[in-house]
Amino acid sequence: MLTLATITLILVMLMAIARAILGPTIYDRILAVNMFGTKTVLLIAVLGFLSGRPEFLDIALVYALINFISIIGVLRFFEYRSAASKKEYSS
Amino acid sequence: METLTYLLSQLLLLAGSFLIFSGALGLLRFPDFFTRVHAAGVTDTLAATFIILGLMLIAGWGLVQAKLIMIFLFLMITSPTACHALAKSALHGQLKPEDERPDQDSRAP
Amino acid sequence: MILDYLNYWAVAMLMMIGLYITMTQGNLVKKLIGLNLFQTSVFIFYISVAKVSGGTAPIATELSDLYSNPLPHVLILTAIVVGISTLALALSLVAQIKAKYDSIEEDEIRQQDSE
Amino acid sequence: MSLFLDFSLLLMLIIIAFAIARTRDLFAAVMFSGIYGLLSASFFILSDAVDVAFTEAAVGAGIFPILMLVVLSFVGRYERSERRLKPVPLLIALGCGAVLFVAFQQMPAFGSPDGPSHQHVGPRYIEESPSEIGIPNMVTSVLASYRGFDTLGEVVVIFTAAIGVFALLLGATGWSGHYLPLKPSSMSSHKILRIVGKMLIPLILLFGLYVQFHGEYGPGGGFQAGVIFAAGIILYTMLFGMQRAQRVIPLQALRLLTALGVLIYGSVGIVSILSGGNFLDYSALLPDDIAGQHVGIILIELGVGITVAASMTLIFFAFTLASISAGESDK
Repeated sequence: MLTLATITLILVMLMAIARAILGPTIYDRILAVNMFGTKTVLLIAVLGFLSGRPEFLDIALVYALINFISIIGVLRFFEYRSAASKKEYSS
Repeated sequence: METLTYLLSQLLLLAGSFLIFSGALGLLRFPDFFTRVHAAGVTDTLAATFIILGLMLIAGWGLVQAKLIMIFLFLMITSPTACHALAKSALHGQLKPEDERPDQDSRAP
Repeated sequence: MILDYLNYWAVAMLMMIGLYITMTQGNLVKKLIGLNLFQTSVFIFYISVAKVSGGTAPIATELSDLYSNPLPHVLILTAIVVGISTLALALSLVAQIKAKYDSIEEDEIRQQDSE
Repeated sequence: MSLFLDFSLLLMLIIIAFAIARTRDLFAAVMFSGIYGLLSASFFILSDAVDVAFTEAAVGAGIFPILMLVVLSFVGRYERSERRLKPVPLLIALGCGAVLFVAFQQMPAFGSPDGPSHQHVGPRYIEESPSEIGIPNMVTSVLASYRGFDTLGEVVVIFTAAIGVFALLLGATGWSGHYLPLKPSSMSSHKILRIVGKMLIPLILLFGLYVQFHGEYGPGGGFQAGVIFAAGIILYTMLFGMQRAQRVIPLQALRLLTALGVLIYGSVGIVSILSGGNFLDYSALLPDDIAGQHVGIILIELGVGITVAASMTLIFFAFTLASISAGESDK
């Protein structure tokens, strides 16, 4: 069942990449990146059990944390940018 | 007892895999951003819960389980928050739900 | 056997893409992103070299006595942090260029220089 | 199974690389690089490089996109250049690729244990480090003890880069050193985010400390902890604005801390000379060799952690301040 979970996760990561590339809006890309991040966290956790050394779960924790921070960063600077320089691109 | 735990963990992993897959299908196939965020956000949280619970049952008592609980709590807090913030900033940006009619405006506070 | 060299071929592909982006794109930020691709392909190469099949992560354990080579890991570990620092330096140069030329496109900067 | 994982991760890396090459939206390119960072970190885990994966996840998927986004916020989001295939660079790239393809045929197969890189010092590190250094994580013992001199050089490079960024962004523009007023950021409308952030930031900093001091026994160490710590402070800055962040950690303190880490590292070396050993020979620090190694490694990892955390925060602050002043000069 761990194998099945791994294969599903890989498949889902591919689908998230497809959404990130297809877009069409920037929010879709951000959503895909966020989903990709969560799936990577799960993949790392499952991989730890699959390879028999589950003590490396610290890394999955870092992934979860960094994923959150980068989503905040994207929102922060995307909103800041679109509020500050809308004139530059809409004209 | 051991067989029961094992079976339960396999079941949880299976359910988690199914939910993950359905969420990704929604992300890929749904027509506009807000339906996609719904598909991804809802399944993300529950699927992560199932998978991590399944792994916890496999791991048994110990440091590994404690770390899994940490990851679980972290995902439970951050994943809905990130989805909420994303949907909110999309709504406040130029994006509007695709077939939003005035009579079914559901985003009143 | 193709599968034996899978990683190295992927490294070559990534390196080519990174090199191409760095050479052709006029936008300085895009050039830096390409450079980052290139850099990561080198990281992947080193880590692939360090892998010993059947080995495990180089943290002592009773379960196994075959470990992957820790030396390339150390080199890449420090290289990643140094890479981001130098990238930050490059980005600050880009910021200064933007302030002076009001553009980060290579040809516009050249044009302003020749005037 | 591991072959399948290897293949799919590499395939995804290549797809993402193509997507980066094709897009003209720099914002999307940065998003793709975030995915790229996560993917390459997963690949590193698969290839047993857990410490590297730790660093790559924090740097490639965290710090790198955020720095890029700050820069994009004042250089603009779209590329202007046209997108057509240019034959000469393409030929050069393909030529380089061809040379690599040929060269790779001479390499030992992936994962073969008799490759040249496994013949020299590598096996010695693996065999001797548990008894000589006495800590389980071989990467930490090679990083901090066997190749301590190397690592000192890397830390100095990071220190220099931080000074360079600081001088380039804030030195030349006549930045006066007092708080720059930041208009209420758009984050102030995200109440839930701010509350969750308030809950998470102590956890992140605590986790950074855990990684710092657990580095001898598991994946972790100064580099990783420094980056995580900086990420926590960056999160705080993004949620609560530059002004409040500077009240927590003033730029002056960051500048001192950046130098302090290098200083700690260097002085451990000097002290070990004074105690009768070589430069960075920690065995001389204490009568017991292994205890001396432990003390030395903990101290220099602390130095590395302080420098990396302070440099990354300093770099982020410098970019944010520059983007604020760039935004003000527009009006």
